[in-house]
Amino acid sequence: MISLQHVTKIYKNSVVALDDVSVEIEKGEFVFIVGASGSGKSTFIRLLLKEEEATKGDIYVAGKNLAKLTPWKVPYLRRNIGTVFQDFKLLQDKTVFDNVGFALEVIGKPKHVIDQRVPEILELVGLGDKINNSPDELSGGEQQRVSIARACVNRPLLLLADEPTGNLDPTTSVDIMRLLDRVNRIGTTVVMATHDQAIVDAMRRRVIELDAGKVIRDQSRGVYS
Amino acid sequence: MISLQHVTKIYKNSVVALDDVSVEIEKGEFVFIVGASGSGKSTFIRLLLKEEEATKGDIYVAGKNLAKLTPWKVPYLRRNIGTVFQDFKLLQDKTVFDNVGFALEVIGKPKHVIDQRVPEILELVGLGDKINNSPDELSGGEQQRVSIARACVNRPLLLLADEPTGNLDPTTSVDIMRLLDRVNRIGTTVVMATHDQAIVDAMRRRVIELDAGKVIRDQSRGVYS
Amino acid sequence: MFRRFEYYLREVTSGLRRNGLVAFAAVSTTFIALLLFGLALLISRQVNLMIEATTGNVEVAVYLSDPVNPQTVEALTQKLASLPAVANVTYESKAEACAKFKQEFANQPGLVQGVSCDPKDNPLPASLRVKLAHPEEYSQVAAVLGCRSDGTCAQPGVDKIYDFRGLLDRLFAVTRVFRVGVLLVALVMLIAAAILIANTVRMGLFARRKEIGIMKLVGATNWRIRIPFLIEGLFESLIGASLAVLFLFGLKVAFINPLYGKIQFVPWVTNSDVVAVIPWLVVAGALVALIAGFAGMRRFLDV
Amino acid sequence: MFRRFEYYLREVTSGLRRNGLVAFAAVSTTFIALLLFGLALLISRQVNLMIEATTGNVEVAVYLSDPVNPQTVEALTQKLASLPAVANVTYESKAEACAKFKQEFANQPGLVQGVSCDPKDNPLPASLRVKLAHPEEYSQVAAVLGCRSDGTCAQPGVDKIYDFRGLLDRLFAVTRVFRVGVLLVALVMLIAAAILIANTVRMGLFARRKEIGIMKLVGATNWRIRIPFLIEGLFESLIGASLAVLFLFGLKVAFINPLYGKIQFVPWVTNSDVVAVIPWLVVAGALVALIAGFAGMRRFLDV
Ligand SMILES: Nc1ncnc2c1ncn2[C@@H]1O[C@H](COP(=O)(O)OP(=O)(O)OP(=O)(O)O)[C@@H](O)[C@H]1O
Ligand SMILES: Nc1ncnc2c1ncn2[C@@H]1O[C@H](COP(=O)(O)OP(=O)(O)OP(=O)(O)O)[C@@H](O)[C@H]1O
Ligand SMILES: [Mg+2]
Ligand SMILES: [Mg+2]
Repeated sequence: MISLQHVTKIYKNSVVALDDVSVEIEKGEFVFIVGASGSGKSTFIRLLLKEEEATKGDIYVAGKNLAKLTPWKVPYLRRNIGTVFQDFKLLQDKTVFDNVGFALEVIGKPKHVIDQRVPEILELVGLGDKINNSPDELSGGEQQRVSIARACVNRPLLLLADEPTGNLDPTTSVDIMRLLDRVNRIGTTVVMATHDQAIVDAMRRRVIELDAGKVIRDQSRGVYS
Repeated sequence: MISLQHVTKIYKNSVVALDDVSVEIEKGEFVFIVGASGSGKSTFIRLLLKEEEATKGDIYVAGKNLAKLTPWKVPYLRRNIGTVFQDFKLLQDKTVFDNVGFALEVIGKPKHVIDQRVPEILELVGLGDKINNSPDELSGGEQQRVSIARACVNRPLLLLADEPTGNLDPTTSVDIMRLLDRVNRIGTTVVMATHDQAIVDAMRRRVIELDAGKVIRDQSRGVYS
Repeated sequence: MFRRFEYYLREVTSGLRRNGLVAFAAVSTTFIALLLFGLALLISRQVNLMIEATTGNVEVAVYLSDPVNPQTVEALTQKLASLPAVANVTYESKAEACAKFKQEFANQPGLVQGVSCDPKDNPLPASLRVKLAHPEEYSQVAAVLGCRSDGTCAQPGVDKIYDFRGLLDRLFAVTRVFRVGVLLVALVMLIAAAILIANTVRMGLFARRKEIGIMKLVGATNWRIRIPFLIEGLFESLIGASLAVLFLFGLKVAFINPLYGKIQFVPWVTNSDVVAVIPWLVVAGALVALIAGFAGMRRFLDV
Repeated sequence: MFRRFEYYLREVTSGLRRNGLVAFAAVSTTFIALLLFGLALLISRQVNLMIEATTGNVEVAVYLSDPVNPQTVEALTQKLASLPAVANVTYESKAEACAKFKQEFANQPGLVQGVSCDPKDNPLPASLRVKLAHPEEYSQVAAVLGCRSDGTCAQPGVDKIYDFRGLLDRLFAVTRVFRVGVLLVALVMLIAAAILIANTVRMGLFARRKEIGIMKLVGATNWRIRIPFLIEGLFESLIGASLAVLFLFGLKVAFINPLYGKIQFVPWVTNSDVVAVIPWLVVAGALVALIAGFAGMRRFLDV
């Protein structure tokens, strides 16, 4: 599903965010990316989405070499990837419904499918009563859950989640993790960056630990540290 | 220092975010506000800053009735309050240095004080090497630490922190909590909204728990739940 | 297909509703820019009408030597009438010339009394009055008659032609400046309108660059993002153009219509002149909005 | 005080640098808006110059009855010269009138021969040529001489006055339309300029509303936030105004200067006319930017 081969990412200001990272992730896996703040977790996720380009090395996602992907094919790649962004990235002038529905509209789903699936998934993340609010009327955790709903709604092949529980209390976090687990069980590959020790330790899935851009641990059924 | 008397906050879309909340916080206290996502923690903090107005009830901060504070006096209130925002609220077109320095500039500190104190506090939050970056070149956790540095740099009377560790790994979180503890020990009142069970349990300070806008627990030396 | 259309329509209307300030700026800027351009076009038309009215009256007088021979008159008339620059030629007999003179100088009784219209000693010459179709080419007349710069002519039967060259040179020099001047102003207006509209479109995109970035990250193709923005821009520019047209009509009714009655000897722009300006405004507005939207978006689509 | 100034300066320059697109839009919009306004002012000036040149030559001829009495001439001259509308009065004797007539009709030999300049039977009347200081008030002359609409006058010694009323009425009707027209265009331009500049300032503020909100939350006073924005707007509008002035000079040099030599009989706008326009542009630009900035910010300062 995902293959990184000697990937290095150096930002314009010469910060080395990832340093010779090689990782293979199989279809259907559930992987935690852990590490200190600034260790390169978000960069790892951004590279898979081709939001940023690798400075060196090759990245394959769903069999495609991202460096060779022509710009107009990028949207089609992204439609197979659901992403929870660390800063949510919600459209401020659309309602919660439209934000989530947009991910379906973009892949050309008919209106009746949208009208059915969107309230369903919002109910699942506990936002059944905020469907018509705009994002700036939501609490931080609620915005995060909208982001999660948008990432899951089109049942993507790959789910990238950047600290999906950073703004959530432990109880809600557990609910979200259940949701991700369920998504994973129906075949979706999940890559999740997190600092939440409790969650990582409870799930006991594969853990990749980054430190200053280097993979310092890659352990199946691992714990936070 | 802070006194809320039967405070109710109803947002325009008739969401009741706080419901008849009465709380007294003494000068020098360290208070955790905990509760599920959407329970009203951020609203509580926004009210203290007069970012939002209470719908009912009286709020006193540093002896001033916020409802009666004339608009042009609000900035002077805010200068005594350092705030860590859940969404960081950094000025995108200023460097990290200028973002933190702005809080000092605003209260009229001379340039040499700014040039001395800003690098000091940035070093303290572990961003000594990112002084001249712009916020969009920082990781989520790094942005959060800039927000913390800005809140602490002018040694305010009151520090409001809305999930200051939401984007931080446990190790960095502990460092930040040490910083907040130190700030508290030199006399600053600290009010911190958080979901981080580990931190609350470790610190053993006063805990106010909200549920659907109501105070359901107010415990000195409490735990998360 | 229909769903897609519905989607775009929804995007556009909600975009207009939610970005009130940006939409207002775009519409009002387009309105003003196109109004100014239209105003310049109409002023240009008005100046041309006035120039045509002025120069349209230009008449060359070919004085015939006494005695006047009807065959010569006939031959000369045909010769002159065949010139491309000439519209028509009329003959003014000695008697007519005298009558005109008396009328013209009626307020100088001494002068009138001193001139007798008796065919025997009528001092005024007969002449051919040549109306020009293309007044700028008045020199054709002098050339075909072999006239020299002092007004005397080689053509037999012709005494003199009225030395109008200086006058016409001056007239046409001025009218040319006017024509070029108003066209120049119209051009400046068009460029100004283009820059202004492009600016607003780009600022509108700038204010929504985050939105565009997010759409891309969610997997929207460039066209899916672009089309609603382009339609929105087109829509705003059409509203602006319509307002400009309405306003131009208003200005015309308010300021030109009262002149129809008061100053009749000057031709004024008519409703059909205003109508003729409409396609220019609409096309200019739409083109600029589309091009600016397209070009401006390139920057923000590179996510 | 100095620190504060330094702070503002830094805010302004960094604001300009970082908001390239917004700054560019503001400067170019101000430039265009003020250029158009300045252009309208200059065209208005040019039209007025031309009107003055045309109407400045207006002369009223008062024909005197034969025989001419020098005392009457003296008395009439003084009477006319004392009128406020009159610039000066010159006497044209019968002999001068005849000479002028012969010169004027030199190309109509028959006519010239028919008129004799011999003092005994010179048919042309003597006249007083009245130059007007205020051509619009030409009727004063007719009134003081008791002239009727047919041109005959009650004043002894005066035969007739030339019946120029129809002509002048038409002339002034047209010039008035022109004057009002160009002033109207200038006014439309001023309003358009104001709206355009205000739009850009407001869009610029809109693009930075988040920034303003954050500054307020950190404890900045309204003035601390406002002043850099206002100075920035002022600065941009001054750059725009300067560019507009430069461009106006350029247009004048490119299009008017070549005409100085070619078309000398028309007065053209001079450099000092362009200079006279500068304060209008600067003041209009600065005022609009300040007012729009101030008004626009109210919305975004209510955090
Ligand atoms: N501007 C707003 N307009 C309308 N409703 C709002 C607004 N801000 C917050 N709310 C609602 O008020 C309730 C409390 O929000 P608040 O942000 O205080 O929650 P919170 O405790 O901070 O949650 P979280 O832990 O997720 O940040 C939520 O239901 C939210 O949807
Ligand atoms: N756009 C950028 N330009 C320059 N440097 C960047 C950029 N984005 C991130 N960096 C730097 O790259 C490093 C890795 O950032 P990244 O966002 O991947 O960290 P992270 O592991 O997600 O951290 P966090 O847990 O705090 O979110 C950091 O030092 C950061 O400052
Ligand atoms: Mg991150
Ligand atoms: Mg919150």
